[in-house]
Amino acid sequence: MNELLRCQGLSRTFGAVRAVCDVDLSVSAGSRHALIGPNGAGKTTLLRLIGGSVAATSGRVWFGGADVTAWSQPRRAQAGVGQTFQHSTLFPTLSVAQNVSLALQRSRATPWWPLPRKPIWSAQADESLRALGLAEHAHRPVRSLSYGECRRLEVAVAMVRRPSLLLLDEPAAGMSAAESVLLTRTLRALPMEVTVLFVEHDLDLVFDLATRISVLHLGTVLATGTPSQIRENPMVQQAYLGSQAKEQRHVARA
Amino acid sequence: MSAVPAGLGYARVSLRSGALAAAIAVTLVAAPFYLAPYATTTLTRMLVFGLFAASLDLLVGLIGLPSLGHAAYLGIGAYTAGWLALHGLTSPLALLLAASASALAGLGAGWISVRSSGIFFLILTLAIGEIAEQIAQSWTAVTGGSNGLYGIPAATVGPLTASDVASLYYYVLGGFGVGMAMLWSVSASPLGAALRGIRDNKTRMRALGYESTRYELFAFVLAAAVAGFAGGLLAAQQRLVTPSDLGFTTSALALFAVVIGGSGRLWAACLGAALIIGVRDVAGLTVNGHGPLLLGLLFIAAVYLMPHGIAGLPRRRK
Amino acid sequence: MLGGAGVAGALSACGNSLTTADNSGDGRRSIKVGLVIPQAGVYTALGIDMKRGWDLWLERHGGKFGDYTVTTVTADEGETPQTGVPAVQKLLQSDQVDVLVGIVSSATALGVKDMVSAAKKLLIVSNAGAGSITGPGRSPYIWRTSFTNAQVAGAMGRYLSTTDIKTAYAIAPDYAAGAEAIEGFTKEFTRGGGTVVGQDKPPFGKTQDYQPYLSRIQASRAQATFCFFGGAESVAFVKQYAQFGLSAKIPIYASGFLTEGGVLAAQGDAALGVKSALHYTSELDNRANNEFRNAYQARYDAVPNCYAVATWDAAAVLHRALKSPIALDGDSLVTALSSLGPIEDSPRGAWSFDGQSPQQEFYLRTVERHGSSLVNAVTGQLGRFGQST
Amino acid sequence: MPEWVPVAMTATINGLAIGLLLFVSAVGLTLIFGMMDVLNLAHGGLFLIGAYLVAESPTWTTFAVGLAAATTIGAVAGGALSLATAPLARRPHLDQALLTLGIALVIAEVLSALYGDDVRPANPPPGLDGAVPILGHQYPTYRLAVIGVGVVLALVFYWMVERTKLGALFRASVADRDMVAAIGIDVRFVRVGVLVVGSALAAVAGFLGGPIYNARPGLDSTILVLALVVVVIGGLGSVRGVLLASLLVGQIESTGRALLPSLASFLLFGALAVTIAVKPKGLLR
Repeated sequence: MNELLRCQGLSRTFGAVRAVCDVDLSVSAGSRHALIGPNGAGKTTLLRLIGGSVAATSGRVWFGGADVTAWSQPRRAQAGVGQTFQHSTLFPTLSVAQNVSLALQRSRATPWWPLPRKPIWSAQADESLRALGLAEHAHRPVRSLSYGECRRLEVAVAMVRRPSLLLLDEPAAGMSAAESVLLTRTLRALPMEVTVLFVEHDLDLVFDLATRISVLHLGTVLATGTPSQIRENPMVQQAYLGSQAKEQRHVARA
Repeated sequence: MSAVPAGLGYARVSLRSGALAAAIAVTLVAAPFYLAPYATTTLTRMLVFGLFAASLDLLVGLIGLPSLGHAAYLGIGAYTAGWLALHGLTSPLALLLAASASALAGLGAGWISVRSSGIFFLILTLAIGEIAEQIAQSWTAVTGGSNGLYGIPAATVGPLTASDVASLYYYVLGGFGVGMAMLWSVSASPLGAALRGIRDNKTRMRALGYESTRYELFAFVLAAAVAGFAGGLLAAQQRLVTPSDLGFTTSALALFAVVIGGSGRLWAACLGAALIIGVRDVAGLTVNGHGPLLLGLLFIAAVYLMPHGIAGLPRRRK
Repeated sequence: MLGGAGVAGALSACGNSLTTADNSGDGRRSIKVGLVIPQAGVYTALGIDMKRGWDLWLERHGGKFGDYTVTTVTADEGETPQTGVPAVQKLLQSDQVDVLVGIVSSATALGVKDMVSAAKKLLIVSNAGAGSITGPGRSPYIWRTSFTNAQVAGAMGRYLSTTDIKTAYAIAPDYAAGAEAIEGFTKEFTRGGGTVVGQDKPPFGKTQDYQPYLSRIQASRAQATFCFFGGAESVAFVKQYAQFGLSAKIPIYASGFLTEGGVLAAQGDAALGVKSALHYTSELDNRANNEFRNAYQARYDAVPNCYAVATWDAAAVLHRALKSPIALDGDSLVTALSSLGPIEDSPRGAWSFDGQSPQQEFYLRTVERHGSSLVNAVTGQLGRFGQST
Repeated sequence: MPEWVPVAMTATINGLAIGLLLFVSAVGLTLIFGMMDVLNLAHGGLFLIGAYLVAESPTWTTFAVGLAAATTIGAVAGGALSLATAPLARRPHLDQALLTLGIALVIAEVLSALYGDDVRPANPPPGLDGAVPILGHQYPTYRLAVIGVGVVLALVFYWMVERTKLGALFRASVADRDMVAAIGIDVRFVRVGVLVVGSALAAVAGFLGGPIYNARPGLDSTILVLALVVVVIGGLGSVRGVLLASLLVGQIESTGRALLPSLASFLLFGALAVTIAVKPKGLLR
């Protein structure tokens, strides 16, 4: 099994708070790897440590065989780490297509070109929009989209450059059931070259999509395994899937 | 490459704004034919200062970095062009060298300053500007110290000399056109789009792989280069360069020209600059030293009456 | 502003003027003078003095230079050439004046050189002191009725070297005029056998507190301090010099601007005993000055100073140049000025043009209390100095 | 004893006096910025008002009356400023800067109309107008008094901001204004209070600085730039930072100039550039 991402002893403290503490994590290429855990378990921080928007206090991150601990976020992005954020960060005044194009533009040899030129577009961009049901909305300014549409566009933008690792932070949060299904279908349809590491509270979606699951609790990894292993792990059940789980599902579905 | 979808196009130039631009261009080109000499001279000064303010708007409007030391690059360009002219180079090549010198200085200063933001950027650029002014004061051998470079020969284009009011106006107008075209190009380019993205949401742009600091630095250098270009025009227009050209007052007036104009619109920055020069050099000269009071009242009125600058006025009327 | 001179005016060189001709058709002649003085910024006080000198001369002479009725157009020079150059430009191009008078900032005076030359108009500088304004490379159209920075400082240097004082500390603001003053002083002082044991150039316009320099002066064990300051800096320097107890130990010998004009009252008793060299003081006892001082005091309730005198004299030399009707272009006026000879009736005493700048007597002045006010009493004559000495 | 020792010694003491005066001038600016993101460019104008209120030869009575007047005028001006800037709360910083710069230009013009364009000298009150010897160099008593007053004011402020309920409210507002508003505290009250206190302090600083600097046109912008430098070096909204930065700038302007006179013009802004290049959010942030 080919390892794409590996975290070793990864920690991050904010003042006195230890958000992520000595995490070891291995993500194999082509997997659909879910990070679950109660609120405040450090899932988002771990994603950011991997994406590079937050620097590690200690520990190392390897990506595709290279030690990327010291790499900046843009450098990791260029190396093939795509990501979405918990809160939408799309550009509200730009159209759907322009938001996508801005992501595509970075793949050009001269993204900094200081003279006007034809905007970039690609078949992949069409495909991403179509897959997420956004093709007919391409011309609409983002501020006119519904919340769910924005969430889908987030994923579309992250996918458009075919990253080798896609980091998704609660991609289905706030989506309707139908949208959530569409998202699951899209993610499942991704080729195996795209590895997905995602944080999600909707456990139905997690067990539906994930090939592997890590459970975080208080900043540490409690367990990692296949969905069935996790389902049966007594420690996990106690810490997370027990009474809390129903509550969590409720919240996620609300 | 597949077909570009609707909604990806550039902002198309509407017929109305196209006609307006053409009308303005004609008005500007014809100016010496209907303006008195001093009015033409003032308009010449407005063009130089307008281009300078517009170059600052590249920083303020496009990447949200308010510089209070932008006059340093105007001044470096002006000193470069002035020095070259005094040593025999009066052709437009001097403008390019002026822009290059400012770009080089901008590279150094930008490298230090784009890592900060907000008021820290404001005051850091102020400090760098003050240091530049101090160097201009002290490096007498090159800059002429506090008396500056004077007796600068008129600019030449081939056999033509920009020495009288009208020919100087056309020389500056030509440079203004070139400079504004450069700024507009940057604004409408992929770089411009990336810079606006960085201004609005740095985290997202970094996640997309844009090294935000490098882009900001690039914009800083470009803004410095255009300011240096404007400085070259300033040297040709004033035939004199002194430390006050790169001093705090010049920087502050340009910044407030951008604010009064309405940041993010290049043409609005030019209008803001024209308004300030008009108040200072036309009205201010004849009110027995109450020019600063006029400027103060202008600033106060602008804040309350034009919340989105001059650029916001047409919007409000609708 | 619109319309104005129209196409012809704009497209021709800016020397265009319709008033240069001898407008004698109806027997009435007139001359339009552009007065360029600072009305805003740190030099405003000087601007007021200069305007008073100008206005007073005209008032006392029926508003006429010879047969020419004078119209004065004032423009604000501001603090820097950024405002000064447009002011001159406006007077030349928009007001189409025949003659320019004034200018405090040397940078402005130097900066308008080409403009004035191209317009072939006479400019009489009535303050700015940079040597190069009337030195080598000068414009034939730019004359001066005030002083040069080195001239004033040199007068003090030469005098000091004739006294018992053999060591001095020189201090002046870090800008061109300050450098010229220190250079002028050092040249004359060392030529007479003195030694400048140390010098400082505090940042110009950015120094409020002179304590660091005062300590250095004291530590240098110099016998005297030479300084060149004006305006607010002269007040701060003199007051702090006294506050830090230096005035009792190391006497000040200065370029006269230190205690000239409004700053002297502001310095108060701290200035007592300060010695300075200048080409004028209100205390000069000659007929011209007595008349001038009385008229000035009556009119403005203030003591006149060298800034007012220089602009008064600018009017006086124009009056002499226009004694007999001539054309008002720069060349004719320059020819007339060249043959003026000594100006005998100036409040500063007799002076003449050495080249295009005054050769004049310098006075040693000591600050004394006369009644309720402080004055620069005349305590010596330092001889005549010209542009180049 | 080598000659530079007393030079450096007196310069150091003097730097302390200048630094503490600067602290009183700048602390209001940092409070105002930290509290409500208003870049108050009229701050220098308030300082100048204070400086003009010192009589040329004050008695202790006129000195006290002047000080009270400076405090009152500063406080009233602060209230007026809070009214003037209130409509701009949601607008960009630069709009507030433009407005307060306009106000600063108007204040300067009014002062020049009232007091003329000459320097207006101011002297210390009786008893403080002498000098005391320090290592063979005379040092003005008044400046020593300024050190004392500065220390007291610094301590009072430190106590107010770090130890009182009002201070806690202020610090919370600096950290997260919306949160403070959300928990039901009327931010407007804090806002007006900070502007009133900050502006009154500026006028008081001008009053205290009057006998050192003398009132004159242009002093407002000189002090404003110095105060901005101090505020930025210190890190916005931090009283401790401003104190540290004031003392540092005082030493740069005094000891720095005494020991490196040929670099005097570059010292202040060089130090600022280095500080921000190394610590982009100020010394204590």
